[in-house]
Amino acid sequence: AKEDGGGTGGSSGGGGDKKITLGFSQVGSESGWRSANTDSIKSAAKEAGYNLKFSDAQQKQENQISAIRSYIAQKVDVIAFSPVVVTGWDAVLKEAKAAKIPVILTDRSVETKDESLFVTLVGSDFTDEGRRAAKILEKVLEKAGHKGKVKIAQLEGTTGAAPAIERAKGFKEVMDAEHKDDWKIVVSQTGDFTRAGGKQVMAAFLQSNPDIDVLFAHNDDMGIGAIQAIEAAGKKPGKDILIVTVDGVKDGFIAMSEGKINAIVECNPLLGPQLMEVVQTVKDGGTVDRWIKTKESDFMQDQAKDALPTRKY
Amino acid sequence: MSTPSAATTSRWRTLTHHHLFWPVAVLVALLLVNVPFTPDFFSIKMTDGHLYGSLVSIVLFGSPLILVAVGMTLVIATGGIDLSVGAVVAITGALTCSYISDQADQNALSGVFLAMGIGLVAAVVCGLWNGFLVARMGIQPIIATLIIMVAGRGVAQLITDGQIITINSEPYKLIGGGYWLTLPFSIFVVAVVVAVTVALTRRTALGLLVESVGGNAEASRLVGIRSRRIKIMVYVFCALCAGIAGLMISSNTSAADGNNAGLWIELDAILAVVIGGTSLLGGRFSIGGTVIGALVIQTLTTTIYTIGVPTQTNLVFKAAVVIVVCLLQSPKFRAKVFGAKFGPKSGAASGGSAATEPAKTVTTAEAAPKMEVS
Amino acid sequence: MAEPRPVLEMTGIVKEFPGVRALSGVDFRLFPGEIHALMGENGAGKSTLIKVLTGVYSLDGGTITLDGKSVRFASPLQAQQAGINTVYQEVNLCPNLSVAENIFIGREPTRFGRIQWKRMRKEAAELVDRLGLDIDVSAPLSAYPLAVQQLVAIVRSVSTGDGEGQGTKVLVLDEPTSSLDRDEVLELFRLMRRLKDDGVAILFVSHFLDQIYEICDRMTVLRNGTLVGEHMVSDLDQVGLIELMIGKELGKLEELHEHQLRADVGETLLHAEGLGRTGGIAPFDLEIKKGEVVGLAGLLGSGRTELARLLFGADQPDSGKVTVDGKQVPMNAPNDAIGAGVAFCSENRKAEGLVPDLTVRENIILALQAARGWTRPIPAAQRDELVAKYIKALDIRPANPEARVGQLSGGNQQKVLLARWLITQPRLLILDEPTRGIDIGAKAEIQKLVVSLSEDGMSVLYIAAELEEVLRLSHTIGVLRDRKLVARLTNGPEITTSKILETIASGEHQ
Amino acid sequence: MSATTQTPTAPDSRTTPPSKLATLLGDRRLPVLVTATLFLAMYIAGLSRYQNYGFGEPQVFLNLFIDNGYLLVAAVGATFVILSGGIDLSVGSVIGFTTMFTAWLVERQGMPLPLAVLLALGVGAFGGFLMGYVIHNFEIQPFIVTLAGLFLFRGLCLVISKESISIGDSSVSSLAQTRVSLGLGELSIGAIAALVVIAVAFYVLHYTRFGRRVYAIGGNEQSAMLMGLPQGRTKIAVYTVSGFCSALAGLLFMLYIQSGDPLHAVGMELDAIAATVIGGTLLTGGSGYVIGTLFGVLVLGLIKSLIQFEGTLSSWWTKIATGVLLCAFILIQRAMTARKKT
Ligand SMILES: Nc1ncnc2c1ncn2[C@@H]1O[C@H](COP(=O)(O)OP(=O)(O)OP(=O)(O)O)[C@@H](O)[C@H]1O
Ligand SMILES: Nc1ncnc2c1ncn2[C@@H]1O[C@H](COP(=O)(O)OP(=O)(O)OP(=O)(O)O)[C@@H](O)[C@H]1O
Ligand SMILES: [Mg+2]
Ligand SMILES: [Mg+2]
Repeated sequence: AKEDGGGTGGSSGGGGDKKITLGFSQVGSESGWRSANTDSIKSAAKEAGYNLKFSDAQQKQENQISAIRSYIAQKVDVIAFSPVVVTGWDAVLKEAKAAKIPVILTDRSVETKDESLFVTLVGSDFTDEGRRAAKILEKVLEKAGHKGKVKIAQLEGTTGAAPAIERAKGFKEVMDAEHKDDWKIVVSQTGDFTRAGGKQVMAAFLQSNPDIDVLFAHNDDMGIGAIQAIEAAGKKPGKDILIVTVDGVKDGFIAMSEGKINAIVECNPLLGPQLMEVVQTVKDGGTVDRWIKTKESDFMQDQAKDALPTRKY
Repeated sequence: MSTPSAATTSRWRTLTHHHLFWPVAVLVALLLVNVPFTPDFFSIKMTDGHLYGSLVSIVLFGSPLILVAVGMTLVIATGGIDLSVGAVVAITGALTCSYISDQADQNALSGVFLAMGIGLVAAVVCGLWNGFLVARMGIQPIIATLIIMVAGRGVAQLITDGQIITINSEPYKLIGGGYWLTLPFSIFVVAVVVAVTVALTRRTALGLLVESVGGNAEASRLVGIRSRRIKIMVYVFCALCAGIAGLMISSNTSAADGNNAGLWIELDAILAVVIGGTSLLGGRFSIGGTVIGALVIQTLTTTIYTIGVPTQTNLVFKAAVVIVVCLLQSPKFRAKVFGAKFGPKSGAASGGSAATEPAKTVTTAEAAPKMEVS
Repeated sequence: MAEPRPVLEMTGIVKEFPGVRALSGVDFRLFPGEIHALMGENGAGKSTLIKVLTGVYSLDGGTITLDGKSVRFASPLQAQQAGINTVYQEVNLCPNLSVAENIFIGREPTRFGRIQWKRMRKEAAELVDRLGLDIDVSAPLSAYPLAVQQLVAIVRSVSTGDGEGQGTKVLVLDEPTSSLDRDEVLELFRLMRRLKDDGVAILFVSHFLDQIYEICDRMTVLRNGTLVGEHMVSDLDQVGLIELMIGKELGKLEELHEHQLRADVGETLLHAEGLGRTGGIAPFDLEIKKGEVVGLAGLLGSGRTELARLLFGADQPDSGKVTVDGKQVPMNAPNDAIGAGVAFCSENRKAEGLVPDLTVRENIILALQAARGWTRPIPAAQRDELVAKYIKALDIRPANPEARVGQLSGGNQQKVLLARWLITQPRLLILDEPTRGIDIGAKAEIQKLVVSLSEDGMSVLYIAAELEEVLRLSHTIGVLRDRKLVARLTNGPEITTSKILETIASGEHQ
Repeated sequence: MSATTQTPTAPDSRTTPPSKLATLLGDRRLPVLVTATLFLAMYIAGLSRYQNYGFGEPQVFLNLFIDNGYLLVAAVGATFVILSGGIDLSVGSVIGFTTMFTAWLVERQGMPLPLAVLLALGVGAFGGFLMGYVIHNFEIQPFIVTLAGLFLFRGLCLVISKESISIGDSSVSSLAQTRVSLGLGELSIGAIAALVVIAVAFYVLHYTRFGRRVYAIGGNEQSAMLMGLPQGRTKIAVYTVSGFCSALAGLLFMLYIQSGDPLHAVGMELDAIAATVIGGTLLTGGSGYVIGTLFGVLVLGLIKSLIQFEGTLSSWWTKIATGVLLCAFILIQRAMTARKKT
């Protein structure tokens, strides 16, 4: 069989050589963040000299399941995937286990009673990101010298998507525990993780609630869209309305360095190298932690200028 | 029967039977719903040298949808459908923005125009392809346009490399996000496109030929209408409209998002066309109705944001409004619920002719089934 | 004498459409075992009365009594279940289903709920056979010409089948003979008589007065949606009937009979050489001169329509060529023929003619507009004038150019179709059964029109089910048989209908 | 060429005499044959290309059924609707809703599984019934009514819960993991159920009065009404069938992923419609076979599977490749059916 490497996977010759074959099923390519994540994994696999079988599920769980089935049929050495949703993986993971192929999760975990179905999770924790956002908001408010009640507008991600649910949950957790009386989410609506959505929703928010103090956006893109809406309404983002976002893509950092975003909670997509390390360890029969957290940090406005050059995506 | 009250009722009846009455009524109702939640909903003030207010943003954000829906109207009038508009929006935006972002001076007018030209040419190519598949190859429109719907988004992402391309071009920003003469510039674009479309269809014979092809394809062939050419034309036109909408959407946020730009806009556009009173079976169409329909949908979206509908019930709310709009537009429904007054047009006719005994006409509860030719 | 009780009685029937009062207070009764003609001009309300009866339209006023019980049907299904079987004016069958299914659908022979296809086909073949039709019942209906479809619709309505139907009490036939040939009509009449003897009441609509006098016992005449009278057929002669229908004295029919065809015709306009299509019609030669009326005669399915469609490029010929004025015309699509000045008025106005959602005006100017291209709309003033002229000339009713064509009566739709092509002033006008469903007055009008057009130098290819009609109008008569042009007769005193029939039978020129 | 006219069945074929061959092959049976042939050709092409990766194993072929069983059932529902001349856009949403609803009933309300299953099927069928009722009684276009259905059911998913609910019920997991051996490979319960549905649908469409009525109103609704067919009842029934099939597909889907998620099966209606049309059914109604739909689904599944075996495509190339394969398939299919016709 002929195989053209396509510049990503490197050439391979079927099952004959000793190269590790990694089957990776990506969620999709719904955002810049996700594309950066894909790139990171592809280039890391190439660097490590693995034979990468990549497939894109177009945000559909059934596609991921059938992709994993096809990896099992292709007898890859290790399977890794970023689950679209947390539930419903038992059956196919059992098949993988029966075929003795180790499974590594990236990006987020799955719900299962049988812990042996996967080896480890490489990735972050969306709920924690929500908590971190709330924490950093405290600092932002303090720095801005804001006193008294805080009216918060929230731009949620796609309704029903795990990051949206969990970031909102984490944020609310901290808010309810520590700022029950002074913080209040006055409006919350989905902006579908997109700039256009963020802009449109924020424009409507500003009409119905002109006195918003803080905007918490579930990702940078919605935040950037919202900034444009705030400016169109004649207000100053970052001053009249304080903005906290999650992700830390390059454009977010640019906006922050311009003073339009007050803080960003990083959610690092570049977990390719970490993943490849784990793959090697697993293949060599070593043991790994159940959860390998990605290296992430939170950024305030004053760190933006320094951090900007390090942003690759 | 020339008493003043009779005269007003008959005028009222003529009004309620105008084909745009119900769409407009729904639009007004939706706008009014906002008032309790946003008391100054209708107020428009000057901010930064341009008008600012809810109505302005409805038009601003609704512009791309209006454009796509206007193009879709013609396609639907020929009995087709175009599912690829969302992908065309994405491709156009991606091409234009990626070209602009490669420029040394992103503000140079020539570069921006060239970029827009490239984007629109790509849109036209998509339209030609759709038209070719439908008219030349005789493939069913839903499937023919599904191809670009699936592949087009991939192409857009290929162009942007899966990233969101951000640009910083003031002239480009004007189209979808800027203001001119204190109004959003996009209003002018929409006005021009709508005017051109109306002129093209009603000042020339294009409208008649399109309606004929959609109304009876075989008969049209036998009177010598070059229906292939017409079909290709409407698909190209539709793609061009989608292309302009793509420019607007990307210009509005100064960014091209291959995956999300115009996602599911085809469904909203089709919905707008139908709310505007054009039948999906082809034949008669109404551009004015489509514009109203698109505004209804945009107002609905804005309303959801402003009245604080919880996110998880957004769709239920939308479904409810769509159902109500459609029911109101159905003559049969009106007849069943409100009685003959708002019912099918036969009521109006009997009211107008003095000779009829009113008692007998009240029984026209049911609309006569729409007969084909017989 | 004590009349028997009518099986069906309709009193004070009122039906309104927007702007039109189609029926105002019509009374109608139908007795068991009679054949009752419903007469009236185009748009008089005949079809509407039938549709109100069978529940297609809701009733705006009046009562219907069936077998002494007051009824009001909400749908044709209910009417059918009550024993009223109907053939509507246009063929209303499903073209995608087989002939057998079209006959039996809704009451297919089943066994434990499973359709017995074999039995169904066999029974269908028998039924079709009884009407003298020789067709493959398992082929889709759309494979057959309109006339055959019309016969199938009749077969469906007269076969009660088993299952739900409780046996026909009333049979309604709305212009069933409009595209049938003499033989088929005779076959149909035989059938109707048999049913009549079984006590079925038959409501029959036709614009052929001869047929009415041949088969009917009694008639009800409508004019403009009102009842003019009910008469025994034997009490009223043709002239009297026509006067009742149109409401004034009559003279124009005689006029036509006396009309003399112009003897001389011009030089050759169109010449078809070896034009043919496998499976359609065998290669034929045909020459049409300027100002000549060429009539086509043949039996049902003999290929007249097929020939016309080939000449027009509606179907692609696979052999032969067509020259107009000595120049060869490509025959890829109707456009080419239209460009050469050929116009084709299809017999199937529903599927191939009108665009029902468009207005009368739009339908009339469609062909002219198509020829001019979309960039050159006809100026509004000119357009309105043209349309008004033809509405008047053909007496299209209602005379409202804004009316939707789908809402016109069948005959008026036919006139719209005719107007569409007349307006383009073609050099060769192909008329495929142009008088289908047109009332007697208008028919004479149209025939006069054809004569005068030919006098003005327009060539006409004329197809009609009635041989007399062809004979009366044509300079030359082409005779078809088994989808082959077998003879070409020059009209003259020695040519009679029997002579043509003879030619058809023998298949050669004598 | 007559290809541009919408219903090749109606006007132009009047001129083709019903020759023996034509009736035997039947213009309308041809697309199914072509689809099946092309499917085989595609499979063989895949075989030669990915043989070394295990494509040749029978299980890979059977996986097509396992991985697309739910789609097959949904597409059967869509076939009924399309044959009747309508369209149903609510399929994906009803599937998503069914997974969510059942999971919620079983997990959150503690309802016994069989009861929840019955309830879910009932709700799906009732949803379809309601849509059919509105379409028929108020004469609103099916596209719009079912689009509202799409919004409504998706919205209801989210109202039940924004988060996915996994189903821990042991009978579900044992059912999901049951495999029926066929000698060469094995099939899941879902796949078998889908095949049964196809068989039943075929019987209903061709051997019952209801089925023939579906074809009749698809051929010409007005005529069907005048012929005295209960066209309203049939139409409502067709949407009910589609709702039921969607709900059943939802249950199979739930079995497949053992969870309910509010975003499951987004856009699956398009897959179902595409499969139906690829299988040779005309969107204008009245012409097509449910067997064609089976091949349509298999073709879509095979395209997916080929791309997975290719394994080097980036995300966007996946989309492009899907589009290109679909396009190539449609064009070849079109060319083959058109040549046979003239
Ligand atoms: N659906 C409709 N909507 C509006 N007007 C209609 C409709 N159907 C019929 N009419 C009008 O009702 C009148 C009677 O029509 P009808 O079809 O009953 O005539 P008819 O006697 O059958 O004529 P023909 O001999 O031409 O068939 C006509 O003026 C026609 O325009
Ligand atoms: N037994 C039959 N009786 C009638 N028509 C048949 C029969 N068998 C086949 N046909 C069809 O008749 C077609 C020729 O019909 P065409 O419409 O040209 O005839 P026509 O003379 O115009 O008849 P009509 O009276 O229907 O207008 C052939 O293509 C063939 O399909
Ligand atoms: Mg009539
Ligand atoms: Mg004929």
